[in-house]
Amino acid sequence: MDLSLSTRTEGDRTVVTVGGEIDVYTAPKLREQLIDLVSSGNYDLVVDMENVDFLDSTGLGVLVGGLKRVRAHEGSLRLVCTQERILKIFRITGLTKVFPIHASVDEALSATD
Amino acid sequence: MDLSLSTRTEGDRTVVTVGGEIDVYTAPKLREQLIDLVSSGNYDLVVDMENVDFLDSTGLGVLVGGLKRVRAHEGSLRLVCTQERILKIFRITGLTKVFPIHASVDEALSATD
Amino acid sequence: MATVEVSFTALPAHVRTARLVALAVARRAGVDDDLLDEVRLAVGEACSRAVGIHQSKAPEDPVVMRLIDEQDQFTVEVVDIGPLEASVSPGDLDLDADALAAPAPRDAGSDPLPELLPPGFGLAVISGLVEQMGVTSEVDGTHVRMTWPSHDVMAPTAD
Amino acid sequence: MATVEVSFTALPAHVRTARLVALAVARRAGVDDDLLDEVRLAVGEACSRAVGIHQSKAPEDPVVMRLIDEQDQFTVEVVDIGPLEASVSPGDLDLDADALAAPAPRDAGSDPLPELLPPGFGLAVISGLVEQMGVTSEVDGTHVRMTWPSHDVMAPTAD
Ligand SMILES: Nc1ncnc2c1ncn2[C@@H]1O[C@H](COP(=O)(O)OP(=O)(O)O)[C@@H](O)[C@H]1O
Ligand SMILES: Nc1ncnc2c1ncn2[C@@H]1O[C@H](COP(=O)(O)OP(=O)(O)O)[C@@H](O)[C@H]1O
Repeated sequence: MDLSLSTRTEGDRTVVTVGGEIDVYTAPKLREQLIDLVSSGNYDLVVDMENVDFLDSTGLGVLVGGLKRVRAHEGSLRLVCTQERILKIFRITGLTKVFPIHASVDEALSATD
Repeated sequence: MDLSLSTRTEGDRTVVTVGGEIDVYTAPKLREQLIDLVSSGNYDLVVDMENVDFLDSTGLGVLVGGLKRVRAHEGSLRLVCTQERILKIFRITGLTKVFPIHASVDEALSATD
Repeated sequence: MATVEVSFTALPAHVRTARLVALAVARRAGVDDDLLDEVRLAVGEACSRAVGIHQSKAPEDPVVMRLIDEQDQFTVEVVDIGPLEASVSPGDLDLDADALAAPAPRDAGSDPLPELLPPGFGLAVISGLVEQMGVTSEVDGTHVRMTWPSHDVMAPTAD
Repeated sequence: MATVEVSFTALPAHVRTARLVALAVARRAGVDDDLLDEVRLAVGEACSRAVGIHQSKAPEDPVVMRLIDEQDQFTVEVVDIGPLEASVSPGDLDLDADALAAPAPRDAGSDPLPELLPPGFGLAVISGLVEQMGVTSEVDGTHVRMTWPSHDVMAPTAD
């Protein structure tokens, strides 16, 4: 299965809905999407990963890159994920300390921490 | 996908419904099934292949073996198949001349030629 | 030129693995969806044949399948250690329908019947299916090569 | 002992092929369904790492993955031609969360940012996931070996 990407604006935040597999093959597409968003002025991103069924370290690297880019503009990058097998990867790698992870898009949209 | 097999009696004929893939890996199971039927006195077989999604020459060999075994008892082996990709294999190999191929189980059950 | 080579112990189960890989790589190499069924069947025939030959002659030697993705074509090559069937050149298989439909002996028992289909039958299926196919006998064994047109979609993705 | 060996040109697309094959063979070798996600991820990490190394050092050399199905265990071995990352022994990865979250330069442009994750990160993921794993440096390169328990279901089917 391939990667699917769609974006929408919610107030002053931008929700990126990702589906499928984020791996060494598809990660470049996600990176491009994040870079495009930042360069067109979207600095507060919510990445909805509820439909992601595979995520590897290449994908994690792209998310870290996105975070650094929005931070360059005092922005934020929040993740939405409740899938245990995806959360596990963030936990193993300690990246739970780097990304705010929310249980729903609504929660991520209203979060201010 | 694996092979699925089920049998039922219809009058004096026995319908074998086959699903999945008939290949070098699963063909032995189909062969056993046909041998069991013949050795328990079922000599008029209708093999319903409408749910078969893969058939290779190992599978063809098993069907030919079944035919020879029922013929040893003046029986018959009829096939039910309308799927073009399966029919093609019978056509390529000339086995359309060996097996009566029907468009439905009903047709196969009432055939007498 | 992107290539995948799979070598596997001669077991029926691995024919499924080979089919799965060939199908996935063919799809990604840009072989038309319409042709994928043909790829699946032809690769299955070539590998089943090779597994059968190895099981009887050299069960320890792996069967080799090569998937070669070139600009506008996709080739699968299956190599087995056996000699090419002497008598049957693929394509000119002439089945004897009466012999095939002839009754088995009543005391055939439950062993597989011998010689149901003539040697070379699998190759004949392939040559009936695949426009561009060839079989050659080389020092390392018999090579079955099958080629399908493709449009290149698997350009390396810069990372 | 049934074995499948896959060797592939170092391209991201083939990492998917390798994952697909490993998953299919693991399933058929009798690895528990619960563990299959782990197999998929670990194999993906090992192969992505190998592809990355080959792309920068030896793009023409194939990456090799071996799937070894033994009585009660299933092993995947991925071999790349590179030396083992010197400093990071898998498992003792100590990510600097602040550094990771540090802003990129505003003029970073659209090229990938350098060194987002430390070398050895992929191996650390594997060692965090897979109970039985080992990395060794051998003459032909680095071998990443991962083993899972299995119950033997792939007995050769008599034909
Ligand atoms: N084209 C492919 N080639 C190799 N592996 C694939 C391919 N597509 C999916 N996979 C892998 O195979 C497994 C099954 O994936 P799935 O998305 O159901 O396959 P497909 O899209 O080909 O129907 C996943 O682990 C995935 O990583
Ligand atoms: N476990 C497997 N290993 C190798 N190939 C397989 C396997 N299962 C199916 N295939 C092949 O892969 C293709 C997709 O089959 P499918 O039945 O959808 O797979 P699965 O049963 O693994 O979900 C078919 O061509 C089939 O021959």
